[in-house]
Amino acid sequence: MSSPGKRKLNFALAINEALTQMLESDESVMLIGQGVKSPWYVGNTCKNLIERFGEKRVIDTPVSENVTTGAAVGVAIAGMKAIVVHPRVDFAVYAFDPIINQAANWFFMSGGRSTVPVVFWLIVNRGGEQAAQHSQSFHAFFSHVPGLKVVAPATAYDAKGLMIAAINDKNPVVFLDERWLYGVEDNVPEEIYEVPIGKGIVRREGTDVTLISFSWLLHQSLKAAEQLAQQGINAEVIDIRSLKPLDEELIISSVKKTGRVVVVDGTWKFCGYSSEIISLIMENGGIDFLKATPLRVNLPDAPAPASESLEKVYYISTDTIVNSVKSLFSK
Amino acid sequence: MSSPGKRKLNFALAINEALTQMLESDESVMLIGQGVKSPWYVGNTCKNLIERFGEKRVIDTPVSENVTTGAAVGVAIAGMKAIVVHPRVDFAVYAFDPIINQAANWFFMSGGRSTVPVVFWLIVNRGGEQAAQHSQSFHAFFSHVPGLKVVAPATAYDAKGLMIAAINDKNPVVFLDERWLYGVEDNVPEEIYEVPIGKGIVRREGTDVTLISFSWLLHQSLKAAEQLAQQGINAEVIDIRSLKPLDEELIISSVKKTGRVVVVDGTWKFCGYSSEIISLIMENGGIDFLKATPLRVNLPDAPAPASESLEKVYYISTDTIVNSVKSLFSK
Amino acid sequence: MKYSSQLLMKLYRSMLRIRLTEESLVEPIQNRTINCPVHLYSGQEAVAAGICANLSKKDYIFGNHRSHGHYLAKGGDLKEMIAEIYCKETGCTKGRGGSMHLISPENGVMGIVPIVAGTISLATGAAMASRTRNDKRVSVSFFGDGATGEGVLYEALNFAAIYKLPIIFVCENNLYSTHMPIEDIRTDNHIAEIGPAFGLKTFRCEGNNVLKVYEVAKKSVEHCRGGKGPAFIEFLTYRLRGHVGPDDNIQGSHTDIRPLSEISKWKRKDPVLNFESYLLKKKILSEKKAAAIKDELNREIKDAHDFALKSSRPPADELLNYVFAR
Amino acid sequence: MKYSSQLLMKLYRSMLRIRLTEESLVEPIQNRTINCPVHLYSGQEAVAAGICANLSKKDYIFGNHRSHGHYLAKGGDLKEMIAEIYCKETGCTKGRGGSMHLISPENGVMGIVPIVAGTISLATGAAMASRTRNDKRVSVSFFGDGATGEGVLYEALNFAAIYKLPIIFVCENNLYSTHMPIEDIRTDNHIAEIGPAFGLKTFRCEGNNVLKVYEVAKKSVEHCRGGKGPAFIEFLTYRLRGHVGPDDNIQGSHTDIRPLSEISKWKRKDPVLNFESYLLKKKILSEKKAAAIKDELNREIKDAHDFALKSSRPPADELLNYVFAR
Ligand SMILES: Cc1ncc(C[n+]2csc(CCOP(=O)(O)OP(=O)(O)O)c2C)c(N)n1
Ligand SMILES: Cc1ncc(C[n+]2csc(CCOP(=O)(O)OP(=O)(O)O)c2C)c(N)n1
Ligand SMILES: [Mg+2]
Ligand SMILES: [Mg+2]
Repeated sequence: MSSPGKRKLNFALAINEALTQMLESDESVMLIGQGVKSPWYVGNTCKNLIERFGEKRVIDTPVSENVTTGAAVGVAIAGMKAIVVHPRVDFAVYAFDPIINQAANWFFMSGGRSTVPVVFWLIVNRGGEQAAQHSQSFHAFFSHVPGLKVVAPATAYDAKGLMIAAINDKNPVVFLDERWLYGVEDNVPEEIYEVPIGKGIVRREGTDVTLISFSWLLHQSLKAAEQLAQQGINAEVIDIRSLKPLDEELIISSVKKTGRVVVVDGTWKFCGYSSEIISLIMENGGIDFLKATPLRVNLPDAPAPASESLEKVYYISTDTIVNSVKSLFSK
Repeated sequence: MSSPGKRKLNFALAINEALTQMLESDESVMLIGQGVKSPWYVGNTCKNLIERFGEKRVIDTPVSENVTTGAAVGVAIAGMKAIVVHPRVDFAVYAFDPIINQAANWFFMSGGRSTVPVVFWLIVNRGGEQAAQHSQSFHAFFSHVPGLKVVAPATAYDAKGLMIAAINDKNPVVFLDERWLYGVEDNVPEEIYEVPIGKGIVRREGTDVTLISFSWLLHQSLKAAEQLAQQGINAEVIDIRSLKPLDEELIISSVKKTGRVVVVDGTWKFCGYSSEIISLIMENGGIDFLKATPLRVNLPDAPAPASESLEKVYYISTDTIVNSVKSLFSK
Repeated sequence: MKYSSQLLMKLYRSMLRIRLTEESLVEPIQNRTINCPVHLYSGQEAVAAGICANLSKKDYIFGNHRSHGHYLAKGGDLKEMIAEIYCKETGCTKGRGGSMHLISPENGVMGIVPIVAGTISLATGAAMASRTRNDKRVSVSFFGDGATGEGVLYEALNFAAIYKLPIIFVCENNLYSTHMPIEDIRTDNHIAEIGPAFGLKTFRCEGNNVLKVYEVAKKSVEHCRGGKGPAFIEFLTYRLRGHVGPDDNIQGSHTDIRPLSEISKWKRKDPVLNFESYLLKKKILSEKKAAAIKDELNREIKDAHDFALKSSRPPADELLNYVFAR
Repeated sequence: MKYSSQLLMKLYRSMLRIRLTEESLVEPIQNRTINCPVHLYSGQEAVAAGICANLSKKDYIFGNHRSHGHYLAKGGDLKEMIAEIYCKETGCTKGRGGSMHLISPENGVMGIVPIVAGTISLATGAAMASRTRNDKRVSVSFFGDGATGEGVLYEALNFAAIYKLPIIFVCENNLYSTHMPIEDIRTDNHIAEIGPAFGLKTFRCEGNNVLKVYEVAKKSVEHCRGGKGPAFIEFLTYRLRGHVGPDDNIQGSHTDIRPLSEISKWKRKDPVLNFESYLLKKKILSEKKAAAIKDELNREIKDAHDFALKSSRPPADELLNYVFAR
């Protein structure tokens, strides 16, 4: 056994551990979704759960995203804690009624009399020539809708801690991860712990520019920061990780310090998540403390293509981030 | 008969005229949706259509938003032009698969070989104590998704012209209107005409601040501008009307001129439509030409309440707009 | 089946209370004291009363836009409902919801909201929680014929059947979905046929006869409670009022939908009046007793209106109170 | 029914061409020359061939993630399909879609995309357009047993029935939906029961016997073309390969799903081999002729691979070409 705090675990197994420990320690927890008993469908995030906790608490489902999701909401309304997983967020589009119309509004519509402790765990795919209907991400929309919390971990530590926090939260939480993250490995404590929803984190301190990112692109942003350091630009890198509620203070104070900001957001640009960050900075006096135009790095305004030659230019590379930052210093 | 250009018509009847003339002049046009034959369900926008064009071209439907919308998309794929109406945009949440996964991606996914000339006509309700599930607006989300065009007229003239442009467009167009607009009356030419998608319009010229708005709140913004004028503030008011593609130039050049901007957006703030406008201005050199913090006026980050006492503070009033603008001049 | 007069009187009272409540709303709607959209349950009382008489407080129900009857029959507080219809802070959803949003978790009224078919999956989930906890609760999902247009219903039927969930799907077929007569939205009027196609215990039943409703409900509840899986019931009934508000949607009027002859025919099948006659004939009820009960109920209802009228609307500064639970 | 040998040979060729094409993909998938997800149709050829033999070029079909067979049987260009599977610019969706996104509007292949059940409503709409134009086209919606979990299917069945749309809903029940055997996703394996519940002309048919498929397809097409409304057909079949790629999903392997005995049983029902034997026995086909046809098809297929391999991928600067049509 590794000593506490020193054990390495990958992202997928960190989720698996969060689920295992929560199912183990709290008998009101249930997991529902397509593929939870499949040998390949949700990576190894659900390994051994059905064997261990039985078919009444861990439920693989037909291809019925709408009722599956609504049932998870109903499980929560009935006093249990539900996690519902969709192996691709695109499939959850069928289930936007229970997510948007029902769960998000529920506590408010009931005058505060009924809570919905449900986790909508939606997995984002990118690449693999899977094309437009298997590569979308709706972070901005989920964040837009009042009543939903939204988290997007980038590390194995946060994957476990945010999943546990999401399960324990009384509100519906959208947990967005990406398959590209499943191999990311870092220190993950063996015990149950929460990463607080609503708190971002500075992943790298710097003085010249703030890179704001989340999920897979955090790692690209960190790499970009290393490259930039070699070119004399000392970048601070923030991992938002809680998309809503957002840790506004962390962002504002960093950008106040550096005076420059690039938001690195792996989703579409127009009305996207990064535009909220820019607007927030401006509303908080950006006009006084910004030394350069605040920039957004996003996907192009297009559906995801299949062919690798197009995927290569569609997805965001470290180079794009580096060049974007450098453009702030060139004039 | 009134002389051309001088005839007054209200917003609802302007839509009715657009539909009538397009059904009349182009036999490939079809209208599908809940309530098109109801005496009350979609206001009088669909008056006499079924009587005039028959049950094969104007189709009232069961409460089946998903297949109704998908069928409209299929009608378009099969070479006709479809309009599908949902009397409340909230109901269309059941139909996000055909709108988001299918129609928006279709032309791209088909390598440009198949077009989807469909209009998603989604009516926004506000007020009337109808509460959270009957008062949502998803302008930002529709605008976020690549492949969709989005329009939101504020005048009867634009309602007719944009509906016609939307019907003639080869791409899926989301046409968002609001019941509060249905009584708005202005000059509407009797002939068929298009308001180009992608073009905004200056509704009031001014020098001190730019108010950017669309749909119902355009009228509140214009009222606010009048009040501001009496207090010595000369506001320019822009009607975006085409939310996507957005007339970026119009916005940038106005804000460059006035140096101040308030975006008046009747939807939720966080990751909302207004944040795109702010970000766009910043990316286009706002840091150099803005004289004051750019502001957003939005709905509070909450579901819509029922009780009138809460509706009154939930929806945006002229006063809120006026105060917001004045705050830019007070320091 | 033999019924105790206690049960018969309970059913009568339950139906009558709903009817008198619904009709008490007509005037305040017409004079605009009530402004939120109200969908009256008058004419369908036998369904709510007959089903809920078979449920315990712990059992769950979920409803839709037309659910005053379900709420009341299941034990929801009358005052809180009326206050909610007036959109007052003392309402059961604190004025946040209005008539289409009722709740009373203590009494198993778990959720009533207006997206058509929106609560069907939630009810299915509640039944799934019961199965996991093995708590012997039964869930009931109330919905209309209109909701059979929504695909989620079929997903739910299949889902419930696979996992043998203790849920009863209650379809109140009142022949209309807003302005659409059932013939326009289905090829036939035999909704119940969908039950067996998914493997559910299925019934089709007169919905205006409370005893028939009661019997079929009893069988269904026993089936569910016994772990034998879900049930589907189609009740044939009629709303005596039109779709929304007191307007009758009579052909020729502004809301030109229903033939007068059809309305008249169904008035003769009025579930409350007919059951009253039956009880009078059977001497289980006397005219005097009936009048006394009505008086009592009317007083209770008037009190509820008074309570609602005296209550204040939610304070403006509490707008953001219930966005997130803490 | 009497069949001309011309028709029999057409069916044989059509099936064989699909099979040989599918199996030609195994190697390039395994050696990673092909990287997009590929769902092989091997084993289900009789359905595509038997249905499409009853359709004209003008008729419409819509498919799903497993639609190579539908595309080919309906007349889609082989080269363009193979190039698409390699994600090349010369592919039928110009490398934007890959294997799960095929189209050939000139041949009535109107849309094949991978959201389960996603094209069912589109096919319904295409049939609605035909009804409005009175153009006598028939639309076919191909989908799997897995798609019966999606509510939109039932909305579409009802919709098509109400308006009497000329559409055939073809459910290829191959007993699995990804890793889920049909018993886990329905209470029984009688999908066809849903047809009559919505008023559709309904058939349940062996899916591995191309002549039976042909007959039932013929009846259905005549029904639709005659304006009598939609039809629903459940075909019982089996995919000889596993869910995605050439992997067989045999129990005990990494993708531990299907019993070997079941796979063996269905191999004995191979629609292509069995029909070949039948033709040989009937002397409609000789061994020599069969070998010649296979040679010819294999050459065509090899050419298609060569074409695809020689083709280039879409140029990076054309990424934004097809966001909006002009
Ligand atoms: C998803 C959705 N679509 C449309 C509506 C508008 N609407 C409200 S009630 C109703 C008809 C309901 O008919 P039915 O289910 O038969 O119930 P009834 O009113 O007859 O009790 C409709 C279409 C809605 N509330 N939700
Ligand atoms: C909405 C949606 N949910 C889930 C998936 C993932 N998925 C792809 S194919 C498939 C199963 C399809 O099974 P079936 O319809 O029987 O077709 P088969 O693969 O057997 O041909 C699933 C669940 C998807 N593509 N779309
Ligand atoms: Mg009804
Ligand atoms: Mg299958």
